[in-house]
Amino acid sequence: MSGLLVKNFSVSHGAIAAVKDLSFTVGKGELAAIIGSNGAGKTTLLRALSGLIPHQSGEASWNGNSLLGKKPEDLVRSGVVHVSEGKSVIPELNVKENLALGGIWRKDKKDVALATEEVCELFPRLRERLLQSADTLSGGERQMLAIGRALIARPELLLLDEPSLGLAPLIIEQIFDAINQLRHKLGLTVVLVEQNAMSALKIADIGVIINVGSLVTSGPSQELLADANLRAAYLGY
Amino acid sequence: MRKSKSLSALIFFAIGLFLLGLSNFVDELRAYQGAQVGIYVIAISSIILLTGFSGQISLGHGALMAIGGYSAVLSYNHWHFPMLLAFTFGAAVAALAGFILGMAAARLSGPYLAGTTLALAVGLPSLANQFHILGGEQGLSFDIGEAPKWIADKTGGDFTQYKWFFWISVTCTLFTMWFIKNLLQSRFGRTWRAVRGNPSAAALSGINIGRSKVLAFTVSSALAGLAGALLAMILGLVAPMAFTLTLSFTLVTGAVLAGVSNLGGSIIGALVLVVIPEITDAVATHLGGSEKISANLPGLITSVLLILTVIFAPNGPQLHKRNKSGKAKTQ
Amino acid sequence: MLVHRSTKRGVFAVAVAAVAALAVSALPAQAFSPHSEVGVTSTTIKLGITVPLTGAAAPGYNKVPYAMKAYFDYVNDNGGVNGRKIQLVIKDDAYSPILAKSVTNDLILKDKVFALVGTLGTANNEATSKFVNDKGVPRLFVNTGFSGFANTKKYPTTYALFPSYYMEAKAIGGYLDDKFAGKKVALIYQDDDFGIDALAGFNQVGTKFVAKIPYASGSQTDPTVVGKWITSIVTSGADTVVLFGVSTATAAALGGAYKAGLAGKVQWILGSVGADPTTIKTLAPTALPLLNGAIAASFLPSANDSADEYVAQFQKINTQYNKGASFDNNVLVGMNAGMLAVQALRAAGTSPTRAKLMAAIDASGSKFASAGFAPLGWSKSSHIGYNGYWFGRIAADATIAPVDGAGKYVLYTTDSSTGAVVKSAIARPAMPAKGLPTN
Amino acid sequence: MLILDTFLIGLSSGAIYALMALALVLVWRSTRVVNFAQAGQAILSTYIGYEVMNRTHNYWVSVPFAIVAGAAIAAFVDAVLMRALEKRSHKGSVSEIAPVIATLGLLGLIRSLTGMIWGNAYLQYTSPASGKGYEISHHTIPFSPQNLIIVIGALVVMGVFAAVFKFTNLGLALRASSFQPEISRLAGIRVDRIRTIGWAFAGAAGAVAGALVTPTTYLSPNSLDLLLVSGFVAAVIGGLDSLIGAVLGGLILGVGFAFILQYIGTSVTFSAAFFILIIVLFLRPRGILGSKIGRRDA
Repeated sequence: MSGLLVKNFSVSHGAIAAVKDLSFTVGKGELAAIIGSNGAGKTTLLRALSGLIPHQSGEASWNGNSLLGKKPEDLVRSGVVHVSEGKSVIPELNVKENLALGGIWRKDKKDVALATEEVCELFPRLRERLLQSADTLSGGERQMLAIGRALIARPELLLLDEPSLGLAPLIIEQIFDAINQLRHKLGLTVVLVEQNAMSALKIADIGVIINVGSLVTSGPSQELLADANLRAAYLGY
Repeated sequence: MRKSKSLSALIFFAIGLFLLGLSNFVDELRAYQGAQVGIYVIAISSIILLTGFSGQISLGHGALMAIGGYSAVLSYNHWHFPMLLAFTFGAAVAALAGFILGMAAARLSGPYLAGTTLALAVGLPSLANQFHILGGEQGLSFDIGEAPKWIADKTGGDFTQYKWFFWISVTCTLFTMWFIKNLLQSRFGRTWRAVRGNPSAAALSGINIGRSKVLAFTVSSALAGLAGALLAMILGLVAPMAFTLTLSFTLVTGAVLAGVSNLGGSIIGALVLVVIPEITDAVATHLGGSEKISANLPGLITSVLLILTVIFAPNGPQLHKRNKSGKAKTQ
Repeated sequence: MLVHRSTKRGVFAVAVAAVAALAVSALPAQAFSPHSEVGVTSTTIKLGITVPLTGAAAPGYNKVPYAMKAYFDYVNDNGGVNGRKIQLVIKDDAYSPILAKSVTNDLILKDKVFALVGTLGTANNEATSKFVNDKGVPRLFVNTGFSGFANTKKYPTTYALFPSYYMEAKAIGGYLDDKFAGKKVALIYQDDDFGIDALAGFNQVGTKFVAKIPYASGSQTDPTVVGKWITSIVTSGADTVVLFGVSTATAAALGGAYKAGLAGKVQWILGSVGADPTTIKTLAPTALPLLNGAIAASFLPSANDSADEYVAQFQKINTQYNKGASFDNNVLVGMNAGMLAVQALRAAGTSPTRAKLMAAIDASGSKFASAGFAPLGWSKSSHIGYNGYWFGRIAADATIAPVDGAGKYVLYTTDSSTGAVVKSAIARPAMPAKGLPTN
Repeated sequence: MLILDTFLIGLSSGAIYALMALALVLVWRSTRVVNFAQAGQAILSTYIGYEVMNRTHNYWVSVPFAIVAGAAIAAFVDAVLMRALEKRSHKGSVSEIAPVIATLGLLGLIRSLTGMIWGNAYLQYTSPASGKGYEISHHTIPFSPQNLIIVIGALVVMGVFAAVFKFTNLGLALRASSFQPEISRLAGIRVDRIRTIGWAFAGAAGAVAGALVTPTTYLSPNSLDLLLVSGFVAAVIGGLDSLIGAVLGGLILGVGFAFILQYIGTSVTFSAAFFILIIVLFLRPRGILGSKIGRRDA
């Protein structure tokens, strides 16, 4: 099948099961929001999907190819790109170098240049700061840089871990706008892990709500937003 | 508690009597090697105390042994301290040096501490060339003389100096082990274990981590100093060449082979260090190997053992066992 | 409670391990053979030697024991000593007193040698003295010139062969007065009893130095240290430098001097310890231009003087029994000590004991044949061997010949106290036929 | 004049220390391990250079061999020993010091192995460059073509490293992996491989140091031991993280040693290394150019 399939997926942290028997699917070109409180296992899920940590049992595949047992650097080459939690940039390098990292493994240097240009169009602020050290960027700019770097790899499936973390509401809105734009423009499939349920579900096609590692419910995001019980229990408003 | 303390004291006493009695049945070379083993046991214990219980590393314990050795010899030769006092003085001066070093060490993490103590191991012994009283490269001679007549007469037979070395070494070793054992059961020992297990939790519960580390370094240095004084005794001299970088490395090797968290293992470590050259020497002689092979075989074997241990049993054989029971639960 | 249990187990573990440790140690090292003298059987006599085979001092000296062994093999092939073959156990001490102590333990307690012969190094021999004395092991012809070893009270079993460094310094001082009066002389010396002995000798004859440069044994391999020697020489304005160190120090100093452009500007006078030209040549090929013309003190004939009957015979033995070794002063020293040892063993009679061996040297040692030019002084009251030096000039091809011309040996003899330095002609016993002692 | 001479003596030893420090820093950056076997690896590569010279009778031919050997040895050490260590001993009371002990073991292993193969005797590995100091207006300075080669060699290595790090993708990957291994992996960099390449660079730098310094002394299984200490002190002075700092640290230490030796005495030199280290660690715990990552316990 095409798209992302996660089935009976479990990940453990030592003796503690962080993700338990989780199943959901994300169709190609869809944006899925994974919602849950702090410690719900969202980050662990993404880290296991991108190969950073081993999983315990279950399946996970992208377009019919298993994601499991592979290293993150290999998954990047097959179009699965993970932007990890907390402004995933390298502060010791400048903006240009951070962007260059995204395409460092790619043979098609022309397309890398093109992709870099596109990222600069999308986030003009990065273009202004190309030679500045990433250390000097604001939180929002760093998030843009992290997403920009991921885009240069020309991903098909983008795994975003809490892009809104620690950002001002105005900036969050900008970032989410950009994500929404991107997936329509590039036909990206996006898995967006968020605590900020409202903003995420607003742009998402489907929502997956998890609590202490287990699935609570999943479904079209509009439906989830409309469910008063869920809103009270998990969506926090 | 009180009961177990007196029991363990009794056990130590019994072992002591046994070992001293044993010395009547071995030849001089074995007595000398036995004395060597004792010294290694003390020195390795000092590393275990530091690394296994307090989590600090030292590649410079050879230098602390040198401090103990030189202090003991100077006090004995120049100020005519009695032997026991000279050894105590050696340990005390080394403890003082260890205290100062420990203050620096408590602020440094693994590799920095390793490198700093390494520089000490290389630098300190060569200072002997700077000060005339230290006798330069050829060192100072140290002759504690023969066993007192009342001891020699009681045991009968030929009471050689090497046998006397063995007696002193065994007594000091057992005393040291007994001291460490009690220390580890005391408040200090519990503190170290707490800090080792979980530094942040220990800090939260009000333990002064810095002070605990400095104390560990001080006690460890005192033991190293005693070992240095004993080494000077059996060598009959102190000289910079006695406290080479190789000695420091050897002690760390012994401690790792022993399993750094296991005090009893220091005896195994010490035995390995004394026995390996014996075995390789015999093997090399037997095979008629060249000078090149026989001179380097012990080093090769201990290095390989060290690497294998740190990869496959980094916490020593003892801790492994304890882990097993833990594992059984999860399986 | 948990603590309680684990400590109990700890005590037990300690107990078991301690017993095991000593049980292993308790295995006898070697069976005793109490009926004959240690190290002597009906067919063999076992001797031991400690020398630096590795480390900073090894180059050159590492040839000594193998040369000695070659000579013993030659004697063994020609009937041995009273029917007994000589075995030589060679131990490396890396020129470290500590290692010397431990390998000497092994030689005496494990290998159970009859006597030590040619053990090398001042500090090394000092470190082992106490034990060697306690065990009454004869220590023949130590390879050091430390004057202290002549003290028969302190070192009753030790026999010196080389003239002491004290004597050597006096002889060099006398030679300087004789041939280099008015020159500005600097001194480089090893900062231990070896050098201090020499300083005392120079003081005794009143030699004045414009610079005295001590170095710690071992530090000579550090180019920065050598750089400092050279700057000290240059700043002192010396035109003559006396070098009292081991071969590696000589090589380092000459190499450093070459680097500093001192070739032809300074006259080098090398003490006997570090004066073997072939060793220096291999150690510091670049030093060759400086070696050419250097003056060296020696008490044995020049190793390249094939006209000398001893040298010629030793060269023959070297070719036959010491495969691959180039014949140099170290080989000469080793074989010469070997020849003296054979004479001592012969003199000790058909059932030798340690006491008989020493008594024999006291009684007849002064008449033993050896390659040395100066007479041997062994007697009941003195364990001093040779007492004089001749001076040779090193040529471009690293050979050495007397300063006055080939074969013209002039000896500067002196004593261990305040006696004057005396010039004399050489005198020594003729070599026994084929170099096989018949005493 | 004496001051200038002393400075020159220090300059060439400083260049060697700098190379060694550079090697230690490269490994530290890529693996967070102080490689106490660095001097041992350099000895092994120098022996290989020595063998090549014995066969070709050409020092210049032997140096590249030594460098390649040094890089290969280092890569092997990382790929085999350090990987195994990482897999197996990440827990327990020794996890922090396990790499220190493993590299010490490796140092001992290499020393014994070289001793077995080549013996413990001193060998000559000679360079054709003259050891005779240059003459400037009738004063021979203690700086010879041999020293010049050392300084130039060190400069070339530093230049090559700087160019690689600054201007190539490999350099970018090396820097990224050493700063943030996880983010680098997510960007598609094969961090394990890059790390091994980092070790290889370090091995090459150590090999250059060995091949350049040995002609001025002798070659024996532990003739570079002291370089380990000097290299470490230099690296810490520079701030264990900084390549430029390593170079500066090496030069400061080399010149410092020369002055201490000239004006104080031979035997205090290495004690001085210890005191310099202590002072630096207390006054500037991050070294003169270290990054923000501290060296103290949390």
